[in-house]
Amino acid sequence: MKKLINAPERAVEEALAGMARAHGDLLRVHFDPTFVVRADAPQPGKVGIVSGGGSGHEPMHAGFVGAGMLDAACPGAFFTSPTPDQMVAAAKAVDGGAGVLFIVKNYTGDVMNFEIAAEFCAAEGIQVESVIVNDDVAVQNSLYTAGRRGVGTTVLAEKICGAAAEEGQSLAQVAELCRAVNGNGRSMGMALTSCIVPAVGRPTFAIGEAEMEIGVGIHGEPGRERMMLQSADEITDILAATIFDDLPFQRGSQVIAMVNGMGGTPLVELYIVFRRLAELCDARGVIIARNLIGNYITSLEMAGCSITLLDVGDELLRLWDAPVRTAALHW
Amino acid sequence: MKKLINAPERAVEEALAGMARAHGDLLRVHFDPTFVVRADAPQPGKVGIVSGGGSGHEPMHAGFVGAGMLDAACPGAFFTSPTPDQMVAAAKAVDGGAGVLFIVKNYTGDVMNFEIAAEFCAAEGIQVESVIVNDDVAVQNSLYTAGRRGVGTTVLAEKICGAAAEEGQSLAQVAELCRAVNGNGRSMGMALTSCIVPAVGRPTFAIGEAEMEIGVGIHGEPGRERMMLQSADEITDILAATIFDDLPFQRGSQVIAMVNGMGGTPLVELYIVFRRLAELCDARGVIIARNLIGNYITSLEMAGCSITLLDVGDELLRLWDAPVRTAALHW
Amino acid sequence: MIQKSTLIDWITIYAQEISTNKEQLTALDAAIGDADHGINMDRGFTEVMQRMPSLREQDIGSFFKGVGMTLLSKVGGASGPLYGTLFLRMGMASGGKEELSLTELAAQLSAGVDGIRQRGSARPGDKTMIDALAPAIAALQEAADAGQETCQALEAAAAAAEAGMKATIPMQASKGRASYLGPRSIGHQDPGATSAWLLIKAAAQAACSAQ
Amino acid sequence: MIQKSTLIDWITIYAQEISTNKEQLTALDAAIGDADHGINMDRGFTEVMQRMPSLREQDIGSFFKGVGMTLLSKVGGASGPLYGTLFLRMGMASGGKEELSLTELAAQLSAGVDGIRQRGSARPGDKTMIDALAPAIAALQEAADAGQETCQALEAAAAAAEAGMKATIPMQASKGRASYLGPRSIGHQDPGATSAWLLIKAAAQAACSAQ
Ligand SMILES: Nc1ncnc2c1ncn2[C@@H]1O[C@H](COP(=O)(O)OP(=O)(O)O)[C@@H](O)[C@H]1O
Ligand SMILES: Nc1ncnc2c1ncn2[C@@H]1O[C@H](COP(=O)(O)OP(=O)(O)O)[C@@H](O)[C@H]1O
Ligand SMILES: [Mg+2]
Ligand SMILES: [Mg+2]
Ligand SMILES: [Mg+2]
Ligand SMILES: [Mg+2]
Repeated sequence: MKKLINAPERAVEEALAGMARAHGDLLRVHFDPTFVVRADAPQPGKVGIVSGGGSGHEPMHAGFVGAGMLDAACPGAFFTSPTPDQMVAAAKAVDGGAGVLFIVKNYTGDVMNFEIAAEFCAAEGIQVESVIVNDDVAVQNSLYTAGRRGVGTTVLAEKICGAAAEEGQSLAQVAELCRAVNGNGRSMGMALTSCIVPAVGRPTFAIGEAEMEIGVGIHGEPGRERMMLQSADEITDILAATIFDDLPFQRGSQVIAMVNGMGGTPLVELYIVFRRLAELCDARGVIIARNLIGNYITSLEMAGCSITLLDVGDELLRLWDAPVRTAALHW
Repeated sequence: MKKLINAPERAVEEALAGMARAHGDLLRVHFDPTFVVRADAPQPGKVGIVSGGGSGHEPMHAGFVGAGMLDAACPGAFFTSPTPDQMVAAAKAVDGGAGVLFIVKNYTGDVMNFEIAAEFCAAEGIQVESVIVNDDVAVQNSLYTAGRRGVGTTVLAEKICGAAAEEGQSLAQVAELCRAVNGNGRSMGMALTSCIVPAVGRPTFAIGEAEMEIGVGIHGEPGRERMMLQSADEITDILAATIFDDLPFQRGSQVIAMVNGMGGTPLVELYIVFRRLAELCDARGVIIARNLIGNYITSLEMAGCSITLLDVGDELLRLWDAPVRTAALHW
Repeated sequence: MIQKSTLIDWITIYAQEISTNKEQLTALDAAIGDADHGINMDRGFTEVMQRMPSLREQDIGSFFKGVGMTLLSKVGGASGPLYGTLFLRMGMASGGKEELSLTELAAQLSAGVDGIRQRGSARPGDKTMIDALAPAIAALQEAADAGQETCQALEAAAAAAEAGMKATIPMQASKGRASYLGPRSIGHQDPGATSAWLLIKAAAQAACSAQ
Repeated sequence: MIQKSTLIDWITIYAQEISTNKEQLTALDAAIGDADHGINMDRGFTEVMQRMPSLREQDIGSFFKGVGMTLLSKVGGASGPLYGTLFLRMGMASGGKEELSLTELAAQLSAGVDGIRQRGSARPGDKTMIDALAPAIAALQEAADAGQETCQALEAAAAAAEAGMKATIPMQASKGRASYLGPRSIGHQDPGATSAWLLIKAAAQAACSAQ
């Protein structure tokens, strides 16, 4: 295992200390329980937006804390959901009297821990709404699974809901918006290599030099299919086709298109994928109104990418375009 | 070789096509000869800033094209200097009558190609100044080498000079500023793994599972020393000590500190390095006035990082803080 | 009667077992999950052991609650809320006590496992810790009803847990991370069922050496 | 006299040699540079061959200039401007001609190599293409002065280039990318010196088959 770390068990904490040092104008880091909070929290009268999940997906979520996006992020150990005490402390820190929205990715651990946190918050009189993001089309959504995983749409939901909260929308409105974003967003990822969880020290999965994993999860969970490596265009075709099959984006509909790197794939490759994705959208008459290309929801040093398409109307675009000031998204 | 590409020989072109598609509001891409130019070039009366170099270092340089930074970028083949015809065409496209600054990284190929381009430009009546960035302290600067390589300081110089040009400074002033930035910036990098040049298909260098290369170049050029892998703190200590030894940053001096990922190293590790770097600066009384943490000058999928420190006064900070609107830097 | 010290031994032995089997639990999770179950559990029980000096001074109810709250705040993932809930529920059912009858222990464990089922809504056959815990509780209650000794009763429960754990191998997961694999989850032993078997086994060990 | 067709053959053979040795040149560059020399040269000469139908119609001066401009605009890196300069300078010295004497060819190659030295300011011993080219030019001029046949003269030049190329192995580089290695550059053959040897060898081959 080759990593720029000091000790697996101190890595998350030390990275957060680095973030605190680098972005003191944007955020503060609280330890024990661990959460990252907007420097100017709480914002009186504003809905507080809290997200969180295992670490190893940076910049998500701590890189999205700041004006116009998240009020707080709760980072767990690598690939492990954070705990209710973190979420409760974060909720308290950001509650400006208008309530708190938990944006939760659909993993059993995340869901249960946020659920317990919401119960604790309710007991303490903090108004909380939870929205579960489950946009990963790689997973068959059925009675026989824990349901679709929350992946790329989370990033877009956090930006859009952050903008809505910033302009004073109510908790019910922001939660409804978050559900709408989730309903209109779909993602699919793939991996060329495995990641290595620091505390484990070995690759999460074995994969041959000529193989790829289609539909991989952001924790290196096996995907839909192990296939022989194909060209960037063929890979893009597979990912996009699965997304298009799932949500019938209409001819003339507008989308935000994200081509996301898994952590170990260089930017130049993501642009090659985006180029093909744009061709595919053109062919279907789907209009890419905005795009986001880079490492936003990663899986440690995994090589690979994911595609997210979010069907948006003008209102969502307006919220997308609203100012954001975080370590990872800034406009 | 596992990459999201279609064919090694088409990768640069396809990635640029993706950029053109993604960032039509910021830039245009011209092919044959290949260069990337600000969407609103030329800017009458403004010094045009042109940089370039081999591809494989994304987002540098094309990701820095836009208002407040580069007017044009000339991307070569992977790790291969672009050619004079690209630079001449770019210079013509951005010359708004105030002349053109070439920002050149100190590699024999880059220097000679830009030199020939400058000669061609002079012959065509375009006023050109060239500044060579050579900030890599890994290389002993002596009669017996091609001199220090240009690395991280290039990014900072492009941002700062872009701001100066934007506010109407003359070619002589902007060139002088660029030389000053180069004189006050120092960098040093390291690699955990090798990159693979697409057309080659094999790692550029072999490196053991417990080894690291200290002082590596951004093309995977071997560095100062092959060492056993150490902790993030120890690695940071080595890189920073070499930089501090080279340029005596005074107690109380302000710096812009960049912790740059080589392409395959996740952000979480860069923050761990930054945390240590901040401790080292604290110990010396060097003030980190601004920081930049992420993948800015990469080496394909190489894992590793580099540190750049640039000694800045208030004037340089003012220029650093000036608005920038490019694909990779935006504030 | 089961003394508080035996329950403390139980948790102490289990913490030791988790530490010993950390790698194996993680390896099981690597096959059908995200390679952290051993690490998660060990993080939690290391903290439990650190708090043990103060926890051991409490009554049984508060002791279990303390264990539960520690797991809840230190483990994370799916297993944190589930094992946390188990101990919290056991604690609620045994407030103020300094010793437990076997019937009481069985009832409390049963309440705890009900808590897990409510929280995670897994049913037997879903390839989760429930597949080890449910048969263990059934065996324990049966043994208690039959008037068996605590040691033998818990050994029967541990045997049932082991069988339940092994029975997860041919199952296709329909809860938790492993469910994403669909049929690819078949042929692997569930990590949570494995840590659950270790839990019951540790209880038997503590009870039998207290005899 | 050396006919234009022989010079066209030279470039054609060299383009073929570069294509054949692309991997080897790149491997040499991987050892002490950035693993692109073969790729760079091949990109340039592939383009030269593509333009050959129109280039071959020109006089020798324009032919060489065309080759030089093509290399300049297609190769990039260090070798692009250097080989580009070589051919541009050769072209300047042979404007309007349709055939060359051996003495003229030697003089033009010499002017071309001077151009490389000016552009790159490398001296013999710096472990660059100069270490193959300089002795080749010296041998060629000596053979021309001695009144040798073109074929034999170029074969002598190629032998000198080969010796010069091999002599780069023990050298420590002080120009180009390899210089960053300091003493670590010792023991490796310079890629540019290797492509330079192939260039002179191709000239000999073209001349000898034209006899
Ligand atoms: N809904 C559920 N109900 C009961 N147990 C579950 C459920 N989901 C997962 N588990 C158990 O949790 C174990 C995984 O725990 P762990 O690896 O620590 O958490 P995570 O899956 O979040 O990484 C599984 O092996 C399974 O036994
Ligand atoms: N200053 C110089 N003068 C002459 N030849 C040089 C000089 N610098 C480099 N070279 C030659 O160029 C070769 C490398 O070419 P190439 O790999 O194509 O370019 P780059 O080094 O830019 O990747 C070296 O092997 C060397 O022979
Ligand atoms: Mg987990
Ligand atoms: Mg090169
Ligand atoms: Mg797990
Ligand atoms: Mg080279």
